[in-house]
Amino acid sequence: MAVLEVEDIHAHYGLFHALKGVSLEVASGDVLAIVGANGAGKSTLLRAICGALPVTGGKVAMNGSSIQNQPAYELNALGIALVPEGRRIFPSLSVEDNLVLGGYRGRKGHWTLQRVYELFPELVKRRHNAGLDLSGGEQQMVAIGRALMSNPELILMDEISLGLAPIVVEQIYRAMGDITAQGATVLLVEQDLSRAFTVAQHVCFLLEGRVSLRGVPSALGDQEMMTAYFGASV
Amino acid sequence: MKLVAGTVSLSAGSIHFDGRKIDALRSEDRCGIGISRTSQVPQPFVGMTVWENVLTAACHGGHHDLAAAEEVAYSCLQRTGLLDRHGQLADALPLMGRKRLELARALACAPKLLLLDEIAGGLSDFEVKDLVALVRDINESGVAVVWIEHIVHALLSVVSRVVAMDLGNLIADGTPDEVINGPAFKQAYFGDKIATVGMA
Amino acid sequence: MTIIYTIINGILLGGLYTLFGTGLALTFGIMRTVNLAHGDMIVFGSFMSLLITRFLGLPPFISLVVLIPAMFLVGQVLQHALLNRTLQQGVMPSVIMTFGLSVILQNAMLLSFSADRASLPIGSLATMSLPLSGDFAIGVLPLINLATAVLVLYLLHLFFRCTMMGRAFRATSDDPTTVELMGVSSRQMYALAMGIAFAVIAVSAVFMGARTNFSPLDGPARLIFAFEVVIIGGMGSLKGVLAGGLILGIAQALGGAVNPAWFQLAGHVATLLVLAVRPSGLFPETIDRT
Amino acid sequence: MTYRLRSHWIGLVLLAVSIAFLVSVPAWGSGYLKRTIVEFIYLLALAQAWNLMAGYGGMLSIGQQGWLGIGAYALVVLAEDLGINPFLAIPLAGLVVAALAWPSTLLLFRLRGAYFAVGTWVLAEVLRLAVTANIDWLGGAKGRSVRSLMNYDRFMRENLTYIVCLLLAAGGLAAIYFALRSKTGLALTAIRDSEPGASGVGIKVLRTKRFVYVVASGFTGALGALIYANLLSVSPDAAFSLNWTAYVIFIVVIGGVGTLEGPIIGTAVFFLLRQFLFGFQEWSLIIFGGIAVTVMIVAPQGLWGLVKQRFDFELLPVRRRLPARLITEPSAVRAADRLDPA
Repeated sequence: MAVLEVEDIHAHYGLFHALKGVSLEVASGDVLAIVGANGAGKSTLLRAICGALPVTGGKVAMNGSSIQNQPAYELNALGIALVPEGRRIFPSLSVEDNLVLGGYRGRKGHWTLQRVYELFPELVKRRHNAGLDLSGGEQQMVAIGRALMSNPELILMDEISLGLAPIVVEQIYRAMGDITAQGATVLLVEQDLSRAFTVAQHVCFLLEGRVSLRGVPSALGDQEMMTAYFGASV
Repeated sequence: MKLVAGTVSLSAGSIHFDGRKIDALRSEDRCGIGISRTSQVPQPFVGMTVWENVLTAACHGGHHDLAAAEEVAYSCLQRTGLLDRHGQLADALPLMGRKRLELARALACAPKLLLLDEIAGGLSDFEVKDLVALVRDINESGVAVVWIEHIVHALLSVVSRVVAMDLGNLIADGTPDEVINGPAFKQAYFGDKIATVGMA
Repeated sequence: MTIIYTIINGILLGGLYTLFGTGLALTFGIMRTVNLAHGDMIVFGSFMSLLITRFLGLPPFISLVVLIPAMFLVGQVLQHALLNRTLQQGVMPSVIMTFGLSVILQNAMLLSFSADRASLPIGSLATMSLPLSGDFAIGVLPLINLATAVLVLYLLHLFFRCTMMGRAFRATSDDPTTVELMGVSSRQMYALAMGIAFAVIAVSAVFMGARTNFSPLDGPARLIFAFEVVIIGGMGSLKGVLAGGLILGIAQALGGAVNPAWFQLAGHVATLLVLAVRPSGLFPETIDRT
Repeated sequence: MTYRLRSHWIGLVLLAVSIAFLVSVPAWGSGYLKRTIVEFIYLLALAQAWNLMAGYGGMLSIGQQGWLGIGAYALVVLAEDLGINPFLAIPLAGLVVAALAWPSTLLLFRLRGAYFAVGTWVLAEVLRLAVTANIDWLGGAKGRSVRSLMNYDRFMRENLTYIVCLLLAAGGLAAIYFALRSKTGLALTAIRDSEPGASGVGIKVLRTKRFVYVVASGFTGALGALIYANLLSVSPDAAFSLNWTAYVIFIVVIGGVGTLEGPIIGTAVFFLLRQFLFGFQEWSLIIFGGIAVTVMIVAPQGLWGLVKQRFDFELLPVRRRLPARLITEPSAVRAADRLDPA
């Protein structure tokens, strides 16, 4: 059954029509990768789903009930968490405070501070450091851990490998297995196609605010993907 | 890019323009010596008309008195195809109009070097084609152009030299053909986001 | 010796200014706005305490039991009903709105209480003192005031460090958009912050009313003192507030000792000096996002 | 287009009629009428000065009463102690204030937004205290009177004050109008709309803002001198009163921030309300404060902003338009432009 249904949604940044009728469905426990060039609307899509950006048309439903244009802080309580682009760690909070704050709404579930530290053992010795002093990889771990602390049913991850050393990316993607094993559904925005394909059951290409291609990664052809990614053939 | 225009200051190294060291100049002064920039998110003066926007740039960036600035502003509007909209408030322009306005304003500053930051982002194919023709025209009139863009097909038709960047490092430099077919580019493009492309 | 006594008096005066500055630092630290009616709210608090004392027969310090929750509510309502509505439009609306409130409040108090000076009846506490040496004694009330100021700052510090809501406040101050992704409504945080600031105003109002007399026209001067405390201490920094309050108190006491007419001027000069030498104050804490 | 042409004509006709009326007043008007007009005009001029600084330059000062007071005291010093003709001393007082305002920006411009606002207030307090507390020569808290003006007979004095007021306000308003139509005006409007954008097209943002602050403060100072020449005596509490700035802010906010027409409407509304509430100063301030708060929530662009939004109507055009001499070959351009789908 579909955890998330998105039906023909539109969104604007000021005058810029960023999403022009995107529809998709994600089944429970699935990992869906959303790929596309910069400016294609991937981050916008995630922000529209989690309530950080108002939807100007269409419908978003979680577990069958419609949720569009509810504020982000209410959707967090319903079980949607976003790992935002650029990580957005709170610089004046310590690592531990950042993580604890993720559980502000007190949703119960598998994830506790203890389990997040088990998932990312690197963070333990950094727990009292300010968010400002972390490396990019550590920040990304905090951002993911912070989202997990709300025990989300649906977790949206925006560009989690961006700007990180390959070895750190490797480590973060390994954690993905543990995350889905706990039953969370994942929507993943990723520029790195090959990386996305290793974890995703489904993939969805966005081009200039519309879905240009979708399917199971292994079934898609190279040329088809190039066109879906760049638009007119290169 | 923002380093060159002076909105972000650099932490090491130096920037030279026309043989002059310009690291310490402020944004407004860099404009004065011939570097203009269009920003990724257009920043029109929303309470002014299109005409006033460009006129302001011609006065201050181009160092003209009002009468001369009017001539300059007129030709910039004409070149960017905004003449019909001269009396409209900039706030009322659609995205393509705003991008054109950014371009017109930058041109009115009489630049020797024009920096275009993702100017094609968010435009339709048709609009991009229009814009490409415009940029080519500007380049042919003797203005050096540095164009950062993710919409690669928009670029390839205009540029003479491509510099691809991956997270602050230069990964390829050459003619469009060389770069696009090189292994570094393909790998980087599917591994990452930023490609800077320029022409000289 | 006189100079030491003067400095001690300045420090004790600084206790009151620290309380004035705390509310302002709180709102600036979290919302980046300045409530221009801050001073008038302090005077308003003093008058409310006077009314409670008069009609319920409670001693002024007991009136805080009613006054603190009442002011907390007023602050919340103010933020919710007025200031939250103009968050996206830059500083102008909040400056003009709170300026308008300041004028309204000042004149409403003039109408209700006349321009005569009033003071809170605190009985013998006003004159109690601890003799320090022959001819010099420390007032008990100023001492309690200073201790209260330190206590308030310490409690706020604990609240911000150790509670879930405190974390949410700090995170809202860092990044009001991202904090919503954690299930925190930043508008609600703003309203709460204003409520807490007003609760502190209630405390400072009673101390002000007990230590000096007050009139409806005193608001602007109180705002300016509070503002100077925040400028000296570092904008929005709680740590800096104590330092700012003490420095302002000492500067005024020293200026007043030289020439009674220089009392306030010396404080202003100290502030302008800090501004000239260290524009971000002595303990800059918040990251300037502009 | 027709709207605009017509509205310009309406503006010009209104302007001509008002000038004719105002110039003729000394010949027939009563002292009361002259005093009322003087008051109307100086409030309007104060409002325009604040509007130029806050509405266009984005500098929200709530300490202009400081410069107003300094202007008034400068008049006393110039006219009484240095023996300069008091009517000549009025514009000179403005220059004195401008000369003092310039160095103050070195400190004030370190503060932004709301903190700038309170900073200007502190500065005004410092100026007030400096004048009252320390210098007996200025009369301390009691202030001083402008004796040299009492040498004129009453009728003569009223007329001279009236004429100086008219000249000063007309000169100041014309200067603001032409400044807004000049290169500087374009720069200022651009800064109002987007500071980064303005610096991107080569506008010297800091220099322009400083210039505007100094000019607006100097003008406020000259008006302060005028106001107290009219009242014949200066006292620090009145001259440095926050109410001056409060009135000015309410006028501008009610009429519309950042327009030339707004303050005119604002002053008219303010005057009417004040006549209506005459003798109830506290109530009138409460009502003005309430109106300002309401305007900020309901219609932040003010009364004139509402009119302009609906009718695209300007009485005093500061907009620059494409000059007719340049519209030569429209057909070719239009054809090219039709390709633009936007």
